[in-house]
Amino acid sequence: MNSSVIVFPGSNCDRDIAVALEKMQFKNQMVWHKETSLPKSDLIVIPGGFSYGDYLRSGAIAGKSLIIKEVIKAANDGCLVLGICNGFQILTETGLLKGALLRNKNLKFINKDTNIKVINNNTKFTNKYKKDQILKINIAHNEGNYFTNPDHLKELNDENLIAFKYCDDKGNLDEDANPNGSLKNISGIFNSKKNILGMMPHPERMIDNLISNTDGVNLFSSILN
Amino acid sequence: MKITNQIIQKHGLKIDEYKNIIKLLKREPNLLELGIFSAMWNEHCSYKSSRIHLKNLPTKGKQVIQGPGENAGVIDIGDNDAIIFKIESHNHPSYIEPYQGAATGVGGILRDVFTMGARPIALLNSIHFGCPEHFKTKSLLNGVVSGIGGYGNCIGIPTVAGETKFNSTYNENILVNAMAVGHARKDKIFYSKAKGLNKSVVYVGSKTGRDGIHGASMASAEFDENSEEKKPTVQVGDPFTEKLLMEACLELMKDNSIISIQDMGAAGLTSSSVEMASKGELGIELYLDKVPCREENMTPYEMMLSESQERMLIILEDGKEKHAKEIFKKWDLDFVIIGKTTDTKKLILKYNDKIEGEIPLDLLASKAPIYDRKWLKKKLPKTKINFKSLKKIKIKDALIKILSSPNHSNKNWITDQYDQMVMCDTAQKSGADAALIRIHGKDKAIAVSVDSSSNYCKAHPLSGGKQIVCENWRNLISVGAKPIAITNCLNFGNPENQEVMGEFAECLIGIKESCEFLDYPVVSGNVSFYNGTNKKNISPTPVIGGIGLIKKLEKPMNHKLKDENNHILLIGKTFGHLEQSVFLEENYSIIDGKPPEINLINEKNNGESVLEIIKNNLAESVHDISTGGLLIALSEMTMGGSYGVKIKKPKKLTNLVEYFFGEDQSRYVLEIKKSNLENVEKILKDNNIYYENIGVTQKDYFEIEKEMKITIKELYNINNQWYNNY
Amino acid sequence: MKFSVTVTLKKDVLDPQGKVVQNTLQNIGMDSLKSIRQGKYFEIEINDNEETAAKKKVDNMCKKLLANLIIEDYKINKI
Amino acid sequence: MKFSVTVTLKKDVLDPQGKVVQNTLQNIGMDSLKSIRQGKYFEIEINDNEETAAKKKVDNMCKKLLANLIIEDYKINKI
Ligand SMILES: Nc1ncnc2c1ncn2[C@@H]1O[C@H](COP(=O)(O)OP(=O)(O)O)[C@@H](O)[C@H]1O
Ligand SMILES: [Mg+2]
Repeated sequence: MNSSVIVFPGSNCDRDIAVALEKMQFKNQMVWHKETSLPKSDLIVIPGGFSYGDYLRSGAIAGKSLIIKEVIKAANDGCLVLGICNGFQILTETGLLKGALLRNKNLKFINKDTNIKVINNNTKFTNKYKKDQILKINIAHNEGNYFTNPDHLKELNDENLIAFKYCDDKGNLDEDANPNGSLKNISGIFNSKKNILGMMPHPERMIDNLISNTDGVNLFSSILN
Repeated sequence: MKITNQIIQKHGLKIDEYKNIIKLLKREPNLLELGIFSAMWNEHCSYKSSRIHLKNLPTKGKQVIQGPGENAGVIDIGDNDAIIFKIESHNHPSYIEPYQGAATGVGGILRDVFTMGARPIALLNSIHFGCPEHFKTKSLLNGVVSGIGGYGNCIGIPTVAGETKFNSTYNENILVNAMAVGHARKDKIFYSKAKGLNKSVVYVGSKTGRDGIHGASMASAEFDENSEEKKPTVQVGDPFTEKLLMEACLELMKDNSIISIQDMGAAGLTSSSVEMASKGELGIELYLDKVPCREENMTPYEMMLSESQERMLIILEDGKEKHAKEIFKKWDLDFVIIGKTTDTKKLILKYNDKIEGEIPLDLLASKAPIYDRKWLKKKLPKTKINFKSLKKIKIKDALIKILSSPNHSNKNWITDQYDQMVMCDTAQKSGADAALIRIHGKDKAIAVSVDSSSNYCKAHPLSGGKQIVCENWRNLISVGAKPIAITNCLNFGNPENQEVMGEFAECLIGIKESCEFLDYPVVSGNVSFYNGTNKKNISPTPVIGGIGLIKKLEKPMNHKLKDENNHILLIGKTFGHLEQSVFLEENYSIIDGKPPEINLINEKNNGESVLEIIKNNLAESVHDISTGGLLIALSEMTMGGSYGVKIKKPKKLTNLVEYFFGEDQSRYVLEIKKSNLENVEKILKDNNIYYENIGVTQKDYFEIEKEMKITIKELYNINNQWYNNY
Repeated sequence: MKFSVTVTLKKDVLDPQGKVVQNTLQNIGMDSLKSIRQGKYFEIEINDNEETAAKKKVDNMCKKLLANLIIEDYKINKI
Repeated sequence: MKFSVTVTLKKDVLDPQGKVVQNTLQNIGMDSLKSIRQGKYFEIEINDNEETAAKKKVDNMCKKLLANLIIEDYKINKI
């Protein structure tokens, strides 16, 4: 499978995701934000980091870059798009995903391993996971507090568009298990066609037991499936 | 314009020094030249008070590629891999504006490392605050921690270790030391020494503003009556631009375009241009009208002294200008040729073709003043603490008191604010004795740790200096790494005070002794004097940052207990040294007596034996014993996991407190499986190591037989309260 | 021509920062504080002498970049 | 009584954010933009009917918390 990783000035998880994709046997290419066309790809990844320093609002400025027009086109044509962390923020700023990511409720950057629960495992991105499976995945962000309006929240629920929710190690979805204040503990969502996934946790950090664990592997193998 | 005594003083120069400038220059300097002298002759750039002491440090070794004198130290870790690292202070700026001060501290040390061709792979910090009750402490702590995180997280380099301490000695002068560690190819290291005539001198990075021109800029405002008031401004960091600058430099470093490169740190354009040219025994000519400026009407004086961040100076090979410019353009950074190398051995500054300043370079470098300041020796304190007069305290109560104290509380509140995992090579995060960073794409790893102990150093600087190197060494050993070399940040008071100068001189003797004995050379460092006021100087605080190597990382070693029914071995002799201990400080507010002694022979033997045990895969967990003594070390091994310990009461020592809280040095605690015990004991006996088998691991409880029992969960909670309630 | 723009979070969007500021102010003794809302402020200078046209441009900037209309409202004033 | 407070960076202080925003606006075709400065905005309601007293309280809040006087300036307006 061919993948492309979009690199913005200030992206800093671009190498990490590239390593993960290559380890999972994707044929990956890095795409600089000033490019005006995308290489042929089955998967486009918008990586984590601080594109444009997170200035103004995280993701806002990257959302105006040249290459984003191409990403939008490809997404509308059904290409798989994965936005991780800052990538998720960028996807909401472009409108490819609805809602917004506000500052963490404790107003601090948070880096830690958190538990998330697989809510919908019947998608291109999650089919290798079991439903309700609990994964331990690292988060690292300042603005991961997902917010959306009641209509969209209803749509998310009705159409099963929630990918992951923060939970505790037993799978409880309560406020204590919510690191950043996200609405309904949401940590990742799909668009209505389920070809776009935005998530705050970093699956690319969880592919190697020496460093962490391998809970992120199945996200990539689902895509390959 | 007349240079008055007042102007001289505002530039931080002594009248004698000014007279010396006139003698060397054979004329009076103009204001621009005076500013340049003041920048190059100040303590920070010239090391005038410290140099004669620093030169005694051991700086060579089998694995040392570059010792002190460059932007950072370089060591060889085999297979064409080099590690480049350095620590630096940003104490004063952080006290004035904690967020920006700490952030720009991180930015500055990162540039020192990537200037030499390394991709930074880890950040560490050593931060010292006044006592928690002091009205400034809370906001300083908040600002510093978010500043460190703000910069490191944004640029995408993991912050993996550090130390955080509270002590009233820092009430008016906090310490913020940042350390950066980078990885480079051994055959691709870049130095600052200029070579060749007529080479382009290129300015890259951010534009120059009036940041950090400090007192000097106020002085300048007075000379020019028409100029509007120029307030001294704090430097503001821009990690986003630094990230671009780093990527652009690393990209340009891939081929052979660069002759030499130097970041603009303290004294900005002045020190970078002077250092490059004087190291190369060349001259340098700068066209200041070409310098990219952020503000209107900036004067040559301001351009030369500005400390705007995220800037570099590069000397390029002939014909590489276009290629280099394209790279910087890609990253949206300024790239301007602002000068050339010459054979004049002078710094010549032109503005619109007019010479504004002209100084022979040796006057700024080799002829800068060096002082052999008077210093006082400190006797080993003789005070005997009368233990009998102290109120009795239960072991358990003392343990709880220490674990819940600000200095010994869990630091998750801090470390959760740092991205520790970005780059995906952090095999061991904060919370262990040392962090482990895998070399990208390989199976080796380095261990990193920073340490200090100001109470020991205050009580007896020589012992304290010795101790702190050993403690750092021990922390690397504890994670199974072979210690290779250190960097050091020497935070002291006013060097014109003989007592302070004595603390400095003796700490360095101590550091030297340990480094020599342990074959643990110093490859880079930084001196920060004038911490505190002349009447109240801070306690001497040398901070040691060490790097160790693990050739093949199979399973990260740490201090968390792994299973039940394993043996607990205490390595090293326990005498029960309580003077200067955390036990006395936290329970009785006594900070008195002499620090524990170091026996370097034992230190080395114990450490090497522990390393042998780890290398042979015979230990489940390892922890060194540092402040707080045995009981604190044991409790740290249990907290956050599921296994506790059951410790036998010692027979020999009558005083339990001394046994459990004494801070005797060179000791470790090891968790050993029953099946490995014999092999471990053989290693220890063969190496003549003193050890005791003090108990076993068990589920859930932390227990000293017939003395105390507490659940490890409770211990954990006790240890995790302070920051969250602060 | 100069304009000021203020961008504030919509009423129904949780504003933890505003709450923290409010609590802190009350903690340090500012008890007469009734409420505080926080937002961003921009001062924008436009090369255009015609007010309606200029204002329209500023409005466009807000819509396109300065405000995220899902969570924020904005106000423009000539200054 | 209601006040608005704007807090902006001092003139000589580096404003990395402003630079990026300005470039972006120009890149997306807002070429009549001459300059943009950015800051923080607060809307503060005070339980006090006497303007000078109330304003003094707001001023106090700015000094104590809302503005960092080392790098920022602030302005208070009654609204
Ligand atoms: N400011 C900080 N930044 C990162 N890590 C920190 C900081 N302060 C403390 N730590 C981490 O907390 C742990 C405990 O610190 P410390 O008690 O100084 O350890 P040790 O006694 O082994 O040197 C270490 O792993 C250290 O790296
Ligand atoms: Mg330790």
